[in-house]
Formats: sequence, structure tokens, C-alpha cells
Amino acid sequence: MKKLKTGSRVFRRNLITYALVIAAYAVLQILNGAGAVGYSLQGMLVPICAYVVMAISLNLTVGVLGELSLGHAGFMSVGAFTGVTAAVALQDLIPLAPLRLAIAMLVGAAFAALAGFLIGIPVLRLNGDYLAIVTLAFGEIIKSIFNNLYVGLDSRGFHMSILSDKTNLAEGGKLIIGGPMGIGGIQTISTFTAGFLLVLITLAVVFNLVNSRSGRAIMAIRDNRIAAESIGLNITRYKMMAFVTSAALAGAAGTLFAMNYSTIVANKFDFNTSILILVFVVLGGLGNMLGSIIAAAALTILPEALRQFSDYRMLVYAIVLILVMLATNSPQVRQFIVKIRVAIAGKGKGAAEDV
Amino acid sequence: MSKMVPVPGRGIVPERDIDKSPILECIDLGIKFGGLAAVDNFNLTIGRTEIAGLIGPNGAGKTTVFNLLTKVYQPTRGTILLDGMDTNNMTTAQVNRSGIARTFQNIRLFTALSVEDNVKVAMNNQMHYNMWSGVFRLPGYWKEEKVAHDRAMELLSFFDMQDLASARAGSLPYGAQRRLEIVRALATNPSLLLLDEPAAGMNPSETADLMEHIRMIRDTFNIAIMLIEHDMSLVMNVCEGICVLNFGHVIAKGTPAEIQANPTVIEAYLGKKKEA
Amino acid sequence: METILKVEDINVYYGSIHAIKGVSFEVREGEIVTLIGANGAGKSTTLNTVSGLLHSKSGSISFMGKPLDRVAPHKIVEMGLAQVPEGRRVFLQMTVEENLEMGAYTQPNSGVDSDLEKVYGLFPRLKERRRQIAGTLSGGEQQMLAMGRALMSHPKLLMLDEPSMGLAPILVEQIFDIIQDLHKAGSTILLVEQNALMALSIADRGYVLETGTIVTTGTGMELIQSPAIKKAYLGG
Amino acid sequence: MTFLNFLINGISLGSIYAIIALGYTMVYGIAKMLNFAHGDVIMVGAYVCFFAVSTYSLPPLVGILLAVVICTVLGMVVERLAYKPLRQAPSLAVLITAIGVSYFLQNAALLLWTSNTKMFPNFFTITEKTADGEIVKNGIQLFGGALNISFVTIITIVTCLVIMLALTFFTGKTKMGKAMRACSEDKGAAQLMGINVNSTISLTFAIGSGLAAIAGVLLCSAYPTLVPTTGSMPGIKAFTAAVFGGIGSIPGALLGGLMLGIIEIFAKAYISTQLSDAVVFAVLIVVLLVRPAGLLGKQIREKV
Amino acid sequence: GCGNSGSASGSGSASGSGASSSGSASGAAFKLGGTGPLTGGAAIYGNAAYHGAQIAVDEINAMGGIQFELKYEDDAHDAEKAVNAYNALKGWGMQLSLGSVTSKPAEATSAKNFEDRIFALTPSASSVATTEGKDNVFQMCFTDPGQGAKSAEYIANKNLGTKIAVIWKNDDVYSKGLYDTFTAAAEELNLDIVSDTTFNDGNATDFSVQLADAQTKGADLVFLPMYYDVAALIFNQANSMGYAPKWFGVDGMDGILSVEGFDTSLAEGVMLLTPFAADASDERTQAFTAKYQEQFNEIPNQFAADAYDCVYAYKQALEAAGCTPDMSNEELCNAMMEQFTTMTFVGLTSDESGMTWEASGAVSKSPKGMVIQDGSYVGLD
Ligand SMILES: Nc1ncnc2c1ncn2[C@@H]1O[C@H](COP(=O)(O)OP(=O)(O)OP(=O)(O)O)[C@@H](O)[C@H]1O
Ligand SMILES: Nc1ncnc2c1ncn2[C@@H]1O[C@H](COP(=O)(O)OP(=O)(O)OP(=O)(O)O)[C@@H](O)[C@H]1O
Ligand SMILES: [Mg+2]
Ligand SMILES: [Mg+2]
Repeated sequence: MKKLKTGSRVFRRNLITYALVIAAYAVLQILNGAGAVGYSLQGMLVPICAYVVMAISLNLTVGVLGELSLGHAGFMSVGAFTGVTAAVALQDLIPLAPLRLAIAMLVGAAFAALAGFLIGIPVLRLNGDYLAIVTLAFGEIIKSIFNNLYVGLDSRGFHMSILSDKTNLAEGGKLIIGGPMGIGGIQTISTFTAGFLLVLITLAVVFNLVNSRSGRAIMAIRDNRIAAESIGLNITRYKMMAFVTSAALAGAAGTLFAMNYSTIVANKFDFNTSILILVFVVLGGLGNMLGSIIAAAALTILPEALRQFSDYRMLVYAIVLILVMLATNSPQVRQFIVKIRVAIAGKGKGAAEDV
Repeated sequence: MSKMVPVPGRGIVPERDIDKSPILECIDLGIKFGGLAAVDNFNLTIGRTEIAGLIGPNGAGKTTVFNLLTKVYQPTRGTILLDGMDTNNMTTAQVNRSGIARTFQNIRLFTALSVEDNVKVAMNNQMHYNMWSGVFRLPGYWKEEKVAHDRAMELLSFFDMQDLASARAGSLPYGAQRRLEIVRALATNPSLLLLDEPAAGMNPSETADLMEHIRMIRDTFNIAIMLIEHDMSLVMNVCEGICVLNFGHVIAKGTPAEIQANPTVIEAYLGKKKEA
Repeated sequence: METILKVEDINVYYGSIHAIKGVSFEVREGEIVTLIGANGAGKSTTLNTVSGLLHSKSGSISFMGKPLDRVAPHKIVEMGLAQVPEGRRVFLQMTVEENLEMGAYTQPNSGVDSDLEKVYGLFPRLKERRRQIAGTLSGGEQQMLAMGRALMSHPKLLMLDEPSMGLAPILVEQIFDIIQDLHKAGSTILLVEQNALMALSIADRGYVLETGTIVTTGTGMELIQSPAIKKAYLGG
Repeated sequence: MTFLNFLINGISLGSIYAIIALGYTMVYGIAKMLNFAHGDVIMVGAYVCFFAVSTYSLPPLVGILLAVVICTVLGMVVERLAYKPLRQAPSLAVLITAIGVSYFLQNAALLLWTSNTKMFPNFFTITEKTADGEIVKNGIQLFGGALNISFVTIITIVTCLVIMLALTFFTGKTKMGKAMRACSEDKGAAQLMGINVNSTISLTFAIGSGLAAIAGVLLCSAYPTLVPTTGSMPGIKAFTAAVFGGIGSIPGALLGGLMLGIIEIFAKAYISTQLSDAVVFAVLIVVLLVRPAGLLGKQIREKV
Repeated sequence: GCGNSGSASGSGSASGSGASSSGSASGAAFKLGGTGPLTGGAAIYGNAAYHGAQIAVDEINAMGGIQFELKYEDDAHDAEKAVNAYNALKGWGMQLSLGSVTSKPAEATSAKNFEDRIFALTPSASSVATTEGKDNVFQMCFTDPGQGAKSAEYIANKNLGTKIAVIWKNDDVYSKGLYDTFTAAAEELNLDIVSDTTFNDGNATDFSVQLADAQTKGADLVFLPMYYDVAALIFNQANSMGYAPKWFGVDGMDGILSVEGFDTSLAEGVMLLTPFAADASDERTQAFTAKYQEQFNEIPNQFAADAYDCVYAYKQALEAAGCTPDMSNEELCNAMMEQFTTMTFVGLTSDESGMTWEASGAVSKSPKGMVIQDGSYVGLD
């Protein structure tokens, strides 16, 4: 049965991805227990998880849906601010930190999804670079909003104001989001384990979505819009599905990220961050989730690993980035990789195709 | 193939379709691109299970007619009745759901998807499990996927392509790609199948094979087929009724025999030398 | 008649796919040579290798005595070799006329206008549409444009990849007439066709390509008569 | 009057965006790549001119020429080393490489020229002898000083128009320009026409980078602080402007740039300096919804 | 010029971050680490602080006695990278910390300092949140509130202006902190703030609107809670539109006179509260300035001076507490907290009476009111 072959090929690749992620977690935990993980790496574990989730979710938009998004950090931002706000609000209600974090992530994901939906309405009516520029625009708008947003919590509940702090909170009230000041004094309850679980969930969601009728429809639209319409697919519906899912996952990642630092500001989630995540995706390969994971982890660690280059660090980083792009795209190297895949999978056709 | 008989107000219709209402009626259909009227007062009816041919010189407006029927372009004038229903403000997708499927002159496959997925995705509207049952792999998912898989295989085997099921559509040889496009169109359960130059780039023996399939499709699925083709051997052999376009206007309608004999058509399209 | 194009034992790969396996053939001054074969036989690959778009792992190609190995495609065009690529490949966003001008890229500007008129003479439809964006031309109109474009460079050897594809019968006749006119006017033509019958009937010699190797060769007539060919390519 | 002032300020700012966008569009429209390093080439151009004039006290014109030459070479070198190997690769891969180049240029500048702010000299002034000594004028006062149009603005706008006309003519009328468009559409077919694709694309980058140098000088003459990151923000704005005006449309780039500048100033002036960015981008979105192919971009229906 | 300034900074800093500086010859040296933006848009402040500290360390190590090993890591003015940098330093074995140079990163790293019980003395991170609730994090610079309020008082007392405009950066913690406290104080002192406009990273080029607003509302004094590079732009544009109010800056304004190619006449009459003036007459300052110039050929600003002071403050405290490099971070931390809350330190950024610290970590030193006249600072009494 050939079908088993396709099925199993995709299935095998997904399985490998899960396995590698779990293995990586296990190894790190063991080393950590043995105190063999340096402070530097230790401190990066949670952000790496967050970036991995960001990369996978963006890959859903760029790789699977095939639309270039330059504002993905915006959703991370929404997730970060709303998630942390929720966590602060629930501080006393839910003493159990992991549970609080989980709920915070859900809230972050929900708001990001909402943002994704609202943004998707105009965005998805455009194509190509026009769509890209509008995502960039929304990223900037979100940044600018959070830079001017004031949210406080007191006995009477939430208070919100824009441009300047008009929350005038009651006694014992707490200003959570302070405009340019962002959020300070965050309880850092994010943990590597939480991050790891989020990565697994993200993988599961994306893989299962992609390998369902919705996923097929999304990829069909990517490959040929006109043909997709001609077989009766509702373009907007499926584009939106991918876009919103991607946003929601980014939101959860944002919460995870924010809850790892005692402070967070809107500027953190700017155009450069969006671009950085795009770099992860492209470097890892469009539609290739495992690639995204590896790229995100590697490129997050790289600048730290390069610290011994002192002043030349970022210069070296840039050079490495360029060289890697050139290498991964040179026909020779590609052929070589395909050969290896063939050797492993014993089956050349479509091996270059991921998802 | 059954004999064509004239029916008032419907031109000529295959005998077996007489008592059935037509699947498609075009009334005064027309579209302008800038100044140019690519198609102008185009009238045509197609019987339930008719195989109709649309021929004409290059640039006559044949593909444009298909684009109008499938709402890739909105007609600037005229009406399209699909099974008696006006498709006036339908989108391409809606038209497909209400029964028109097509192939394209320049192949448009989902190149990165496997052959099987190209077919399955066309069954999307016959599947009903929602995103969540997909993401959480609920029973609905497994059940429908199984059905879809079996149907896809059945359709592929129809063009004996089942062995290619797992191949990447983009990596198929040219001929196979054209056939896959037809299978994909069939997978949407159309009542009218539009084929735009299905034999283009095929050599005579491949073309002969294609003819067989076209007839088989009509007989097995009991649907109407309308095809554009420049290969007269195919047109004259499989089509029951033929409509000839030139400069966007219908210059002749009739049976293959009539068309082949029609001096205007010879002059504008067929040329002196006879093929096929 | 001296040899214009000489292809010796070329091998072409797409990644790991061995598409052309030791193909050799030659085209002599003033000939029409046709290359026929089923889909995927390697016809286009052969032409693209001659044009320098693809490279042969081994063997050699020489054009008018000069070796073409590793010569850049644009140089090859300057040497007088033009190809009408499969699937037209006209510049969709440019107007018909601009497309034709691109065809004359290697030519001195002085002659361009008269050449334009010549091409318009061959394809009046193009003249009507000279300002239209090529992308909106019908399939056939694009095919005419592609051919006209190639003629603009006064090629010593004109390679046509399935020029009759998607053309109305009457146009197919015209195209083949044009090919013969060009031939009479002394230009040399390498013709790849699905429409084997017509191709062979105007060709001096033909080669039959199957899965990357040349299986038969002979004069057009010989091949038309050969039962094997009849069966495989003439649908007879 | 204040309105007029704001309009003029908007045009001044917009003309700067426009001049950057013009260079951007060149590469963007032809090489079909988002050259995120463009802004940093601008920065390099500005530094070169700065050192030529301030440190080696060469005449401004020489400084500008030097900047143009160096940037042109830089552009071609970068293209050769970083982009050419990716001809066959997906456009996103090139985009990422461009980002790498951008990082590289910024950090190279940081090491070469330190992070210290440099104040760029304003060449575009005239000194007038008056009773009480000389006074340096950097603009024209109208209505008794109520309106002030700086020379930089005037020169920038003129330069923009000249460049726009030149580029439009070049890509639309000249053989080389048409060849560029051919390459941007179908490299393979272009080669079959006898077009040397590599040198053509290389030329595209040469032109783009040369324009970047000019843009850099004008940018810093108008807004004189010069640091290694000077180019990045204007680069993004210019990219926005280019898309806003319609991808590949040269007049569009000019219009897009001007619009962006005017909208930005008006948003600050009449809505809120705090939310101006949000407003600017909101307007951008609305416009793109009304004109999905940008202000002057024409939507080419895909022939089915 | 280009060439030599390049090489200078090259050699200057290459010796520092990463490869740690000399002095550890005598073996036992205190490992002193700090993070700051050495690259990116804010690199200018990070490098200044780092260079200042560098000079102090070299001087101290040359004296013999207490030895320091200095290591600065880049945080690109970003909280996340700052924490990474901090962890790198921690891995290196940092015993005493110079915190972070800029506020937002400092808030993140100081939280780490607090957890790890590694004492921190930041040269220039002035936000309250940096020290708030962290008993072992101290500042060398004024807190933003302190400064914002002081500026307002100063303006009121000297009644420098009746109608006041504020232009601030509304995506920056430092600027926002100063703005908040300034406006609050201004209200109490019923100073009339007629114009209140902002800018941010995205649009920090054109200030015509902000200035026009101030001008049309008839502001006679403009308060600029921002760093000097942007201020330079503002002066430039104000000049070209013929608007010449009184300018009142903050410590971030210091350094404007050393901007290469800046027409200092534009800054004529600019007032600012700064603890440091590079051309002050006292010979310590002059020695420092001279050294700094020949090593990095640029004029040191307040960031450099604060960092320089930090190192000397550490020296004094360590000596007083008789600490040795072999002590644990915990022990050092407690000793330092003890010392800094009790000692008085005289440095470049304080007058002879010196400076002291509250338990909160905030420094109390009298700011110098400065006015720029003919391209140099003159003390405002
Ligand atoms: N989008 C468009 N804009 C402008 N003109 C168009 C457009 N689409 C088609 N045309 C013109 O309409 C005419 C009919 O085009 P069409 O593709 O229907 O021809 P056709 O009959 O399919 O020819 P062929 O057999 O060569 O495919 C052509 O002259 C073409 O130039
Ligand atoms: N870009 C490519 N990548 C991989 N394989 C290819 C590519 N192009 C062609 N092939 C393979 O090389 C072989 C020869 O292809 P080619 O296009 O030369 O055949 P052809 O004779 O021109 O067929 P047609 O009559 O359809 O044009 C085929 O098996 C095809 O699958
Ligand atoms: Mg057609
Ligand atoms: Mg071919």
C-alpha cells in the first residue's frame, strides 16, 4: 500500500521531531541535575523554548500558509502583556505557580488569537509583499499601543487608560502595565519544563492541523490559489484558520517569555524581533518544523557562544548567519543532504519536501 | 455515442438527454477587457450527459468562456444557468460546489502536495469534521480520512495512477500531471466537467488513450463534459456537439461531421489540410 | 554541407536523476533536424543543454566548430543560436513589442525596426496586440510571440521546442509553413515536436529519443515509414 | 499658516523617505528582493561623506562623489559575495542574507567609527554679508519668517524628481533597462535572449547603492546625527514607502515617500505625538485596503 | 579622525570585554563585572561606562594593593540579553557587579543580583525599579525621581521659566521616569507646563512638530529629559526654525559638547543638572579627562565618570571592610551593604563633601547645576 508510505513518511518525520525534543529535554534535565549546565545556557533555556514556539508558529504562516509575516512579534507582545496581567491578577487566587502560568498562557493565547483574527480580516485580503507590509504595520501599531497603555488593578477591578496614567487606583491598587515602563516586578514563574511542554503542545497542534483536511486546504491555497478556488475551497476561512492558530501559539510563547524576566517592555517585541524569528524559520527551512526548532535554539545560543570574540561578536554572528544561508542553499550541499535523506529514508522522492 | 437531435430553443441535444433539462445554459454571455470584447453574446446549452467541444482559433475566447463559467472573470453581460440556477453572484468556489469543475490550460496542480493529497483536498467539501477533531484526532477525523483515502485511490486507479499516490505532484511527468488535474476535478463530484486542452503536449498515442478515458468518465459518472482542444482527432472523435468560436463570437454549432464540412470553420480554423 | 551543431555523448543530471544518457547527434548547415520522443524523454533537456542553461557532466558540444562547454548562455546566443523554449516563456509583464525587442537584444538597434515589421508580417495578430501585456495573450498568441521573439536575433541555428503546442490546426500549418520558409531562406532548424508526423514530414533527418537515449535515427521519410515509430508516435 | 508649515515639514521628511525609497525600489523591483541592507548602505555613504568633508576637509561635492563611488562598489561587492550565490534559492533566503549583511555593515561601522554620535555638516547653506557681519542661511524664509523652507528640502525634492525621471526613462525606454525588467521576470528566458543576467543584476545593485549614497548624504544633511544605526529606521520607512507607492513603481516610491512623511507630520501635529506611529501605519493599512497594489502599483490580473 | 579614532577604540576596548584586563598579575583580584550596550543604538552609553571603569581599574591595579579584574559584557540595551550577559559573567566568576548601564536591562539584572546575592553598584541605571526591593543593589547616579523633582525645584527657585514645554521619549524608561516626576513636582510648584510632546525610536528624526507646539504655546523654557544625541538634533532644528527658548537638560545631556562636528553654539545657554563636567577645574577630573582622551580619544561623559567612581567606591569599601578576593559572594555582598550604607565617598561626580547612600540603594549627592557658555560648562550656583 503506497498510501502507508506517504503517511508513514510524514508520520516518521514528525515522530523523529517529537523524539528529538523529548531527548533534548531529558538530557538537559540530567546534565542540569548534575550541575553540568553553565549559568549561561541555564538562563537561556526558557527563552529558547519561547523562540522555538515562535518559530514553529510563524512557520505555520510563512511555510505552510505561504504568506510572509513581518509582525509576528506583535502577537508575542499581546500574549506577554495580557498573560502577565492575568498572572498578576491571579496571584492570590491561585498560589500554585505552574497552574497560574498555564492559565496565564491560555489568556495570552486567547488575546493573541483575538488580535490575530481582527488583524487577519484586513491582512488576508492582500497578497504577497503588500500583506507583509501590513503585518509589519500591525506589529508597529501593537507596539505603539502598549507603549501608551496603562492598566491597573485594585479592589474595584481593572482600570485602563491610554496615553497617560488616569487609572487613579484605590488604596492597595497596583499599576500593572505602565506605558513606556512596561511591566515591572514580574514574578518569574516560567520554567524550562513549562517551556518544554508548550513546545510539545505547539508541535502537536501544528502537525495535526497540517495533516488534516484543513492543513491540506491551507497548503493547496499556498501552492495555487486559483486552482484551490476552482475546487471549492473557502480561501479566507482557511487562511484565517492558519493565521489565528499561529497568532495564538505566539501569544502563549509571549507569556512564557515575559514570565521569565522580572520586567518587560513593548519595545522588546519590535520589528527586529519579528525579523529574528523569520530568520529562524527561513534558516530552518519553510514548512520544516524540526528545522525551525534547531535554528531557533542555535541562533539564540550563538551570540552567547561568541562572547569570547568580545567586540567582534556581532560581526562574527553576522558573518556566520550569511555563510550558513549560503551553505544551506548551495546546490552541492542540498544534493548532499538529499543523498543522506535518501540513504536514511531509503526513498528519495519528496524527501526534500517537509511538513 | 447517441445521435444528436435538434430541440427548439436548445440547439441540438444527444437523444438520451432530450427529456432531461440541460445542465448548462449560457444566454448572451459576454466580457470586455478594456476595449476588446473577448467573448460576445455567447449562447450555448449542454445536455445532462453530453460531451461538448469548444474550438476556435487562438485567442478566440475559449478559455475566457471557461473563466466566465467558473467566475474567474465576472461576465460583463449575460446569464449562466447551471442546472436551471442562475450563478450570477456566485464566487468561483461556490460555482464549484454547485457542480462545475475544471482543468486549466497551463497546468495548476498543488505541486508540493502528494498526488493523493491533491485528490483528497478536492474532496474537502464532502468532509465535515472540524478543525478541532483534526487537531485532537477525534474519531470523526479517522472515519472521514479513511473514506477520503479510499475514494482518492479509487479515482486514481481510474487513470491507473494509484502507484503514484505518494509521489510529489510537481515531480510527475507532464502527461501524468494533466491526468491528475482531471482526477482532482472529478473528486469534487461535478455535474459538468470543463477540460481546457487536455491533450496539449501529448503525442498521438497518448491522445488516443485520453479519448478513451474521457468517454469512460462520462459513462461511469454520468456527467456532462465540455472540452477545449486543438487536436481535431480528439475533438471529432469524442465530441457529440461542437461549438466554434472566433473573435469571441460563435461562428458555428453542430455535429462533428457538420463542423468539419463547414467552410467558414475550415477557413477560420481547420485549414485546408485534413488531420485525423 | 558543414556541420553547424555537433553534440557528442552528453550526460545531463537533475540532482540524482540521470535525464540524458550519452546523447550524440549533429545538425548540418541548412538542415531541418527533428527530435521526437514521448513526454519526459529528454528533448527539452537536450535543447537547454545546448543553449547552456544546463550543463553536461561529460561529452562535448560544438557550434560552428567552436566548443560550447562552459560558455555562458548569453554568449551562445551572440554566436547565433536561438531557442524558442518549451511553454513559451514570454515576458508576461512586458508588452508584445518589448518582448520582441528583447529578442533583438544582441542585434544592433539600427535593424530592429525592419525586423519588427518582418515578424509582424509573419504574425499579424501580434501587430494588433503590440501594446498588450503579454501575460494577457491567449496561449496561442503567446506561442507566436515566442517564435517571433526568437526570429528577431537572426539565428544561424533556430531550436524550436514544441512550437505547435496549443496552436489551432490552421496555425500549426502556418507555423510549419514558416519553418519551411525559413529553411528555404537558408536558416538551419532543430525542431522538437510531439506532432511527430508533421515534424518528420518536413524534416531532412530525425532522431528518436527515449528516456534519455537516442534509439533511432534516419531521414524523415525513413522514420515515418518505420512501423515501430508509427506505433509509438504516430498513433497509427 | 501653521498648516502650511506642517505641510512643508511633512514634505521635507517625506522627500527624505522618497529618495531612499527610490534606491530601494530599484533593487526591489528588479532583483525582486527586499534588500534590508539598503538602509545600512545609506549609513556607510553618510559616514564616507562625513569623514571626507569634516576630517579630510575635502569639498562637499567631492565628498558626495566619493560616497557614491564607494557605495556603488560596496553594493556590487555585497551582491557578488552574498546574493549571487543565491540566484536559484527562494527569495526569502536572499532576504535573510540581506539581514545578515545589514547586521554586518552596522557592526563593522561600529568597530571602524565607534558608537559616538557624529554631527553631519549641512552643506546646503549660503552665507550672506550683512551690516552686522555674516549670517548663514540654511533656507528660504517666506511671509517674514513665518514659513521656512530649507535648502536641503528643496535640493532633496529636486534630486528626487530628477532620479525618478531618470529611472523611469532608464527602465522603460532603454535597452539595458528593459533587459533588467526581463531578468526580473524570467532569468532563464532572459539568458536565451542573450542578456547577461549576472552583470545586469549587478548593475541594478550598483545603481541602487549609488542612490543610497546620495540619500545618505541628504538624510544626514536634514537630520544630522550620524551613528552606525542611522540607516536602519529610515530603511524600514523607505521600504514601507516603496510598498505603499506600489512595488516596482518608481513614481510610486516618490509618492509613497512623500505621503508617508506628510502623514507622519500631520499625525503628530493634529492627533498625538504619542500615537503618531500607530496613526501612520493605520492610514497605510486603510490605503492598501482601498488600493491593494499600492498607490500607483497596477494590479496585473493573472491570466488563467 | 576616522583612522586613529577607530584604532583607538579598537585597542581600547578589545583589551576589555571578553579578555579581562591586566592587574590580576598579583594573583588574587576581585572579579568585577558589568553589562551594558556595547553594540546597537545605545552603544555609546555602554562603551562610555565601560571605558570609564577600565581606566579606574587600570589605575587601581597600578597602585598595587587591591586588584580588580574587569569584564564588561554586551547587553545591547535589552533586558533579555542583559540577563544572558549577567549569566555569562556569573559563569566567569563575577564577585562584584556594576549592574547594567541602562535602566530596563538593569531592572532585569538587579533582580538576578538580588537572587544570587551578588552585590551590585550600577553607574547609570537611574530608574527606581532598579533598586526597589533589592537590598544589595545600589546606584552611583541620581534616581530619576530625584533628578526630575530637583530639576523642577531648580527651575522654580531660580524662576527660569514661567511657561514650560516638555519633550520626552515615550518608549524609554529613563525619559518617562524623569518626565513623570518632573511634571508631578512642577504641578506642586505650580509651574505652567504649556506643551507636552513626545517622540520614540521610530520617529526620532523630525522634531518640527514638537518644537512648533512649544513655540506657538509660547514656552520660554523647554525641559529635555533625554540623552544628548537626540538633544543635539533638537537644538539643530530649533535653531533652523529660529526658536530660542531656555533649554533645561538632565544628566543624560552631558556629553553633548563632545559630539564630533556639533556646533556647540547651538547648545549655548543650555542648563542641566549633572554630577560631572569633563572640563571641571579640579585636577582629578582633569587627570581623568586627559587619560580618557588619550586612550579613547574622545571626551568622557557622565557615564564614564560614574563608572569610574563606582570602581573607586568599591575600592574604598573593600579596603574599609578588609575584604579579600577569596571571600564568598555572600560575604562580600553583606560587607558591601554594610559599607555603602555607612560610608561617605568623594568622587568625580560629587563635590568635596562627598556622597552617601540610603539603604534603598539610592545615592544622595548634590547635583551640580551647569550652564553651557561658549562651548563649555560653567557652574550655576
Ligand atoms: N485578463 C485579460 N486581459 C486582457 N485581455 C485578455 C485577458 N484574458 C484574455 N484576454 C484576451 O482575450 C482573448 C481570448 O483569450 P483566451 O485565452 O480565451 O483565448 P483562447 O481561445 O483560450 O486561445 P488559446 O486556444 O490560444 O488558448 C485573447 O485575445 C486574449 O488576448
Ligand atoms: N527541473 C527538473 N527537475 C527534475 N527532473 C526534471 C526536471 N526537468 C525535467 N526533469 C526530468 O527529466 C526528464 C526529461 O525531461 P524533459 O522535459 O527534457 O522531457 P521532454 O522530452 O522535453 O518532455 P516533454 O515532451 O513533456 O517536453 C523527465 O524524466 C523529467 O521528469
Ligand atoms: Mg485557451
Ligand atoms: Mg519538453
